[in-house]
Amino acid sequence: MAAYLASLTNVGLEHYLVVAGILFALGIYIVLTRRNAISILLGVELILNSAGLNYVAFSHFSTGAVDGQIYTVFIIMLAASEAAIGLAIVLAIYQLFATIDVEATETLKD
Amino acid sequence: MDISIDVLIFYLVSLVVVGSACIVAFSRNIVHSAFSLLGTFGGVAGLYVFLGADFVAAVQVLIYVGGILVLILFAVMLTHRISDIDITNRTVGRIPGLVAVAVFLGILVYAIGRTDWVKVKEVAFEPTTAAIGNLFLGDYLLPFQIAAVVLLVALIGAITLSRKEIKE
Amino acid sequence: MDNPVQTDFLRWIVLFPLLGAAVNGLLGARIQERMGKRMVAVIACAPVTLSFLFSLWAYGRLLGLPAKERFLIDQFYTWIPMGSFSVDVAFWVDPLSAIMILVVSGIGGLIHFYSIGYMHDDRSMWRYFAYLNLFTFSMLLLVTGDNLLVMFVGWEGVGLCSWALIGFWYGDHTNTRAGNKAFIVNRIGDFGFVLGIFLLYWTLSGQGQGTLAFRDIAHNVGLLANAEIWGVAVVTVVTILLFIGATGKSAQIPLYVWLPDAMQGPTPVSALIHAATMVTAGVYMIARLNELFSAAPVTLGIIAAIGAATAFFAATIAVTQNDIKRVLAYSTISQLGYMFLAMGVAAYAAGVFHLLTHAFFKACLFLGSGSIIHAMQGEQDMRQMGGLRKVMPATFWTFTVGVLAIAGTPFLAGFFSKDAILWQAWATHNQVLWGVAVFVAGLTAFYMFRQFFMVFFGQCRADHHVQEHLHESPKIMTWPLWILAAGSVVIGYVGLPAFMGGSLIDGWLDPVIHAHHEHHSVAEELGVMSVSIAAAAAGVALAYFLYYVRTPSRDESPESKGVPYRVLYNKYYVDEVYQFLFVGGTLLLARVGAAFDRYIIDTIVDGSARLTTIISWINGLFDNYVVDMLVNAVANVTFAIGNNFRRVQTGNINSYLYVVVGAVVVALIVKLRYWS
Amino acid sequence: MDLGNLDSIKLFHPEIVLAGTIILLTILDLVVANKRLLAYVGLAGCLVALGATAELYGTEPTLLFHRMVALDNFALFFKVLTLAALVAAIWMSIGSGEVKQVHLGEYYIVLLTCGFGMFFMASGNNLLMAYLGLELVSLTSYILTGMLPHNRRSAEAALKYLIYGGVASGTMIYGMSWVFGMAGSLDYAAINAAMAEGGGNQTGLFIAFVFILAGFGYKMAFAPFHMWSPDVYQGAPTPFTGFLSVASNAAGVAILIRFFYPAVSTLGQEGSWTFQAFSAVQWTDLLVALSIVTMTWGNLSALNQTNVKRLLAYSGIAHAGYIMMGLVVLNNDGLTAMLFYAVVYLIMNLGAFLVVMVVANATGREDMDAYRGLAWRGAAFPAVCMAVFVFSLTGLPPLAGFIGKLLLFAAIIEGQFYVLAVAALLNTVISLYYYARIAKTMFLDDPGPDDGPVAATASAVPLLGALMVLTVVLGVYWGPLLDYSAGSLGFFMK
Amino acid sequence: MTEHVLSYMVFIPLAGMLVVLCLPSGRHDLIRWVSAAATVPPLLLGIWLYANFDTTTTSMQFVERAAWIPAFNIEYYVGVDGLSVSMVLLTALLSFLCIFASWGIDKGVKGYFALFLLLDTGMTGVFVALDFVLFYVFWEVMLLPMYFLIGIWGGPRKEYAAIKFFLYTLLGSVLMLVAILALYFYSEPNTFDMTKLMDRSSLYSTEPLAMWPFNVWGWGFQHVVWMALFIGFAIKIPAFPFHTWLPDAHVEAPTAISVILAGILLKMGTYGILRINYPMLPEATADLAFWFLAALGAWNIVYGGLCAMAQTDMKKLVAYSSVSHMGYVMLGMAAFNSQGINGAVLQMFNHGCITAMLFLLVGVIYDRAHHREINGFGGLAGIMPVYAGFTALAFFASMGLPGLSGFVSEVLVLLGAWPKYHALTIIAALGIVITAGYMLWMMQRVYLGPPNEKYRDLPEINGREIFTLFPLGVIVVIVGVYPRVVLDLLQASLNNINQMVISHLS
Repeated sequence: MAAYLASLTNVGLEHYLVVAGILFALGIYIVLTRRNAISILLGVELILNSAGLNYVAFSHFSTGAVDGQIYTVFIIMLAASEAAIGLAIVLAIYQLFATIDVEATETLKD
Repeated sequence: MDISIDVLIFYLVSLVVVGSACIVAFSRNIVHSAFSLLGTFGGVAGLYVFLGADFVAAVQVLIYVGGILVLILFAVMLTHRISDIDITNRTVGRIPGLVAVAVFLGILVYAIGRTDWVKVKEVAFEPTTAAIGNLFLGDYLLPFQIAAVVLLVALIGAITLSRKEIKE
Repeated sequence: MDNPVQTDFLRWIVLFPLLGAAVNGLLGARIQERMGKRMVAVIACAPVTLSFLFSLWAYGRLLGLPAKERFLIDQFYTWIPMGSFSVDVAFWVDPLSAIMILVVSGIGGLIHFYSIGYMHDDRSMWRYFAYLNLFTFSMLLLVTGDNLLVMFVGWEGVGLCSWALIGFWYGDHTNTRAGNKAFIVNRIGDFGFVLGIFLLYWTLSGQGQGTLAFRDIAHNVGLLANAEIWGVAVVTVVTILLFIGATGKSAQIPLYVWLPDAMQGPTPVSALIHAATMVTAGVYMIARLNELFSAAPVTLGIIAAIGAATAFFAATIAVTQNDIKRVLAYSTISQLGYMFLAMGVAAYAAGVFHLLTHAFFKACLFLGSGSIIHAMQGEQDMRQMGGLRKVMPATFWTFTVGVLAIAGTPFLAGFFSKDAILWQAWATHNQVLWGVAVFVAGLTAFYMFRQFFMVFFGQCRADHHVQEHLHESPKIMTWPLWILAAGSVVIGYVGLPAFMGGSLIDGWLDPVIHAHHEHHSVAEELGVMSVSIAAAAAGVALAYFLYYVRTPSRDESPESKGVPYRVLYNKYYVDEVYQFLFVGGTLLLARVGAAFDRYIIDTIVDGSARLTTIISWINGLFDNYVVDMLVNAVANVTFAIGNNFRRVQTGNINSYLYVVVGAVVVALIVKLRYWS
Repeated sequence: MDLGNLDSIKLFHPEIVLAGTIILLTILDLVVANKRLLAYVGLAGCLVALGATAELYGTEPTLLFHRMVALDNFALFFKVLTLAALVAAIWMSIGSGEVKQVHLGEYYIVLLTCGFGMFFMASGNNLLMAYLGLELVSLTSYILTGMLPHNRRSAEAALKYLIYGGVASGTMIYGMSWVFGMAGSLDYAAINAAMAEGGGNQTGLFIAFVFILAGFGYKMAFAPFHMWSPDVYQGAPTPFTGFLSVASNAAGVAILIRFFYPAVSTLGQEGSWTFQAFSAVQWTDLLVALSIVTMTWGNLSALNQTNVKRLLAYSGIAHAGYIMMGLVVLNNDGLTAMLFYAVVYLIMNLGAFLVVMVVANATGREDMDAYRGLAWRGAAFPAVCMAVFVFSLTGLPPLAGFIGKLLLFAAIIEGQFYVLAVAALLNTVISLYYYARIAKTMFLDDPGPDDGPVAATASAVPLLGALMVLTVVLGVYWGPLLDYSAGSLGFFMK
Repeated sequence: MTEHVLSYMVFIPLAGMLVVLCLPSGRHDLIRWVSAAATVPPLLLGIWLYANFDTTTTSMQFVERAAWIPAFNIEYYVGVDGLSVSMVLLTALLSFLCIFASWGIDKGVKGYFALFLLLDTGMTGVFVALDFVLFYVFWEVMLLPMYFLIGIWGGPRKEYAAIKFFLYTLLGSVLMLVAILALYFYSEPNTFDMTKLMDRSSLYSTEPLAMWPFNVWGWGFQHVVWMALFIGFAIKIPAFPFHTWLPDAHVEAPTAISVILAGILLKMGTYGILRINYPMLPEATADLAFWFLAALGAWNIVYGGLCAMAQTDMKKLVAYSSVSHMGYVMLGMAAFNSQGINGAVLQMFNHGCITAMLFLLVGVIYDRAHHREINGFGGLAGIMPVYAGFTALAFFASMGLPGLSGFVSEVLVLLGAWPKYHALTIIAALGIVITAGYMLWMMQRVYLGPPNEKYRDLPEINGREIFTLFPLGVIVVIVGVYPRVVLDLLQASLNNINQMVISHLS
């Protein structure tokens, strides 16, 4: 018990990893359950965030170098561009289907 | 046992992160989800600060909060007439989703606990901006350039996709 | 047999008819329209005459040799050289086959000439003569072949020709059906025959003497002594298998059924093939392999029994038949039964003797009936005949001789030969068989005279316009009759019984067939002989009363008679039974086989197909699909599964992601659970 | 040896040429009115880049830009492949009716950028470069997929592709972060070293690798990460679909090989590899399972397809499964077979899509019925070519596809993966059914009443002929290509 | 010239195909004559081959070899021995005749003859190839032309028949491919060279594999490979229960293709077994072919015969008769003595000629009456006597009547089979009766009996048709009377192959 408490108190790498893991899981949950294209994109953003958090945590605890932070920067940058394209597509979809409910936009199927 | 202040703050921030993420995940109203994303991003930025990544934290705030989030809100507004009250944000198959994700998370945590991560002896805090800048123009020049290409093409693409077609 | 004389003219005995057949078969149609039927006839008859002359030459050569070494061989070429198994096309003439080639080419020649008249107004005469020549060729090959396989070639060849000639007028299906029946029944016999050959060959080659040549077989019979197969002596099995072949060819029980139907063919054919020559092939084969058969007493017993049974059986049927040729056909079967009886009691010489005489008088009778039918314009029902002796004397007299001969009238051919067989049966202590044979002798006399009276005596029962055209047959048809009649009188004297000076033919055949004579008292022989004479006389008397004194009416129907009469009239219904059992059975099997191909596999298929349709119905997608074979079943199952996969492709992005995450989770669980 | 930024420039010609072309196109797009010109410019650029690549052969392998990218035969091989695919795709686009509707400028720019990204997927020497290249390819692919204006299918496909790709790449980068945590670096050499001394732990590594596999697998489109491909193939403009089907697949193969072989395995005697990581995990079992599932899933789904593009998508999945077979045997023979197959697959699949395009141009349809009696509707040549391509895809001699399969089967049978071999063979038989269905529809069926004549697009014919001839020639005399593939296995890391 | 004779035989048709492709598709007669011309040289070369063939040696003759893919040491390696030379001759002859048999084709003439010539190349190639990859390539090369020839120029259910044929055969050939690769990797050093593989046959282990179910059956590597190859070949033969593609394919295929199919393609199954299974996997052959193959053969004979008897479509009947007759081949091979094995190959040759005649004859009547219902005719003998004459010859040859070729081979097979399998030989000998049954029955229904008024004025068989039938008829007679013209070719090689196996026979 005490050991457990101790492990709770002195915050270390694992704590951050767990937080990131929770974020990741929530992101997955979103993409699984949401029907709204934008919400799904939100989920993707969560996933990317969790990855970024991981990198920074590692760069802090593991390497002590800034490489990890640079990776995070790249992730953020890619997240931005992905979001831009994604939202553009969402708009195009909205123009064509008048909805962005991915269930309503299922013409491509067997 | 003593609980140092930073520990408390860590848990607080993590709580903010996770909590707002949960709202993002479970809220019925997409606007709420979108806004509560702010909490998550901000919280993560906070954690970055804790980890001594000041530059990254700044980038996070600038790009995510200032850029992506706004973009998303625009998209939400554009794709939903403000007039109608409940803005749709259906979720289906909660239960299987939850189960799957719970298992998933369980495995992740288990693995996180079990894995022996590389660790450095003492953890140092020093400003990173300069180092990052140097690396961007040194070792990481090529990725940096490629990132530029990515952004360029993303720009072009976004325009091409979203522009209204009036083709003759 | 060790050092046969090498010759190179025997082959021509066989090849001349083949040439004739080839010419007529390939060019006959043209020749007939260009140069007329006469030319065709010449092309057909010349080769047979030639081979008769060559046969005489061969006969002369034999006479020229010392009695013990009368063997001629003509090595033509090696046919199938296959390791230890090497078969030559070689021709072998010894006293036995000498008799046969003389009979075949001689009587065959006569019948060729007779046919010129008989077939005169048939539009495809060339085809007829081609077949006839081909038959002569095959028959000569059969009798001169020096090994079993070459003999088998002739064996099959005569079967083919008889098929072709029985169905000669193929416009009518009764004829073609009769032909097929003959061929297929013969094939059943051949089935046994080839198996016999195989077993014989392998058993001998097991002893290091793999051969099919008759003389070597005769030498090596001893090697078979203690060979066994399936717990039976090999020699017994071999001989039985060969005998099965003989029953097919020579119309013995149980394979005799084709012969009566074979009467559908032109009458000369019946005379040549189905009386004089082909049907005796079985007898010849056994005589040829007499050493082998003598080594298998069990088989001999069977042969004797079947011979006697056939003789009796066929004779009883003949009693009631009204078709002039059918009577003769059954009498042929019956006479063949005699010959096999002779073989069965190891009296090979007697059998061959009867073969010889029978060839003459039966050919004479058939040709006679042929000329009658010719005169009656195709009518064959004896109830329509009667009183013909006045209109066609030549036929009448020759026919009379034939009847007397076959009935066993003393001092005619049939008497001596039949008596020889009866005597041998008695002398070898087969009193039962002897009794049967004697009774059959009586029956023979009865039905032959029945026919005799019905045809030639009383009032003519034919309708007027037939009666007007009644006429004697042309010379070309009558003089062969005279020759044959003459033969039927004199040929018997080559085989006089011991007390009348002994049999020439026994001596002649001695190098091939070792006749064993234990001595019996003259009184005993005379007694036996008189019994048979008495039986014959009784038969004649009965016929006289039934068919001469009370002349038969033109429309007496078997229905009016008692049950036994009808049973006999319908040949014990054997045809019907065979039709039902064997023909029906085979066809049934065939249908079953085809059905298996289509339906049994299909039901499996349909089952799986139905299964798949259910799956696909659940999917609401799969349109059912013509199912034929297993392939389609597999295809369908695959399709159904394919649809299940397709169902996953709903176009719903969430479900796609479910798949991904699901897969990852499963992988992780598997890993944690099993791999660490 | 590894070079710094400036020295690297000298050995960076192909990329530079390509990038230059992209920029040139961006400018030209603004000035020139006749957009067709852009196509030819792009074509020229690709050819020049091809030349530059060829001229790089022979230079000793190096690491460029501070160990960011590797310059070795392996990279060069895939650069050549990518450029070839680009050339074909641009050529197709010139004749394509669909492409006429889009903004040609952006189209060609993005297309070239896509190829540009693939360069780094093939040559990236660390996970960051891999990730960047992959993302670049993905983003451009989303754009190109969604480019068709006023086209629901296109837009929807783009959306699905985006979401799917986003999740997959997100998962991948997350997994990479774990690798980073366990190896302390993303550099392949460093990872390899860390594995060598047993860094990390089995569970963590496994999770990380599975996540990474999700990213790679989605690029290469093998099950269960393939679900996007049918929709995307169907929605995207045909020339790009063709490009995607071959180039994206090839890039996936490249990144997969580069990560799983040089990075986490070591080369042993006569070209047999052993995994550093996963002493406890039957890694090959997982790959075998993936390969079998992929090919079976693809083939079974393809059976009932009525849309030919979709059918080809599933066949592509199946082929991804076949190619995976080369991965499981853990030796250079397998890898050679994979490279060989990538080339062959490029040729025959591009050809097939070219025919699809020709038919679509003439009839505006992509469903099977549009092919009824094609041979008897004035399009005998395309029909014959299509037959050659589909039978080559089936793997019948004497066509190139057979040799590809032969090498793969040879590899796995030598490795004694009999179960896999039998599964693959059964799949071949199944696949025959739908491939033959295409041939049947084209030749055996009679044209329907309303099926008009089909005139082959003029520009398509020479390319079609070239591809067909290649398919046949490589089927009969494949020695040189085999040597080339074998020679392209040089990895440089240290 | 002479040292490349086999290559010429293989590739001249291919060249002909290219020429045909270049001709204008309108010029039908030109195309026909060109393709005919392309099949003449192989025939002449075949005759030359026959004349110069050394019947005493067991080694390969007229060998050509050249490196093809050195990396896998795959070679272009062709040559013939007694076994293959007979088949090569048959192929050259039938291909030549079938060009004329397909003169009547008038839809897509160009495509037809081009594919036909390609098929010709493939078939000849299979029989001469001595390198496994080459063999497999040729083997599959036949597949596509066949598929299209049946599928495009076939009857009403052509597509079904074509795809069925295709799937069946491909299933077989992929199994074969695995087996080939397995053999390749187990040979030390790895080689695809068939002759080398024969010499190394002892290398392939027969130790029972651990894998289920082979451990139960006690099957070793050799047995598994043997079975894989065998299934591939059995589909071609076709052996029960893989025979069901045959009737469909035959019924739908155009006449000439039926001839090729029955005359040559079926032979490839048995050829493959003799060329590959026997010498390369002798122990497995000794274990598996013994009884199994013989029983299969006997069953094929009887079953095929019975099925034939029940058919009402002439072509189906003939097709099933092929199933029956190929049974003799299997039975003979399984006899493991010189009579059996030589008889088997002779039967392959004879059946090639006889069944070709039968299909051509059915084609003749089909061209005139446009149906093949056995019960729809009658009395044709009176209407078309010459035709009936040829038919009779073919039928009797097929019935195995002495003096015609069928007899010799069937007797040899049965004779050879007897010492090992009494019961099976007896069953098989029933075939004699069954064959006579259905052949005569068909003859009676179609050619004999009262002439059918509907066909009163069918034209007599014409010169071209006689030209296709006559050579076959002559061969049938010659081989029947003097079988050594073929047997002498075979004996040396076949006895050698036989020796390889029987040394392992328990």
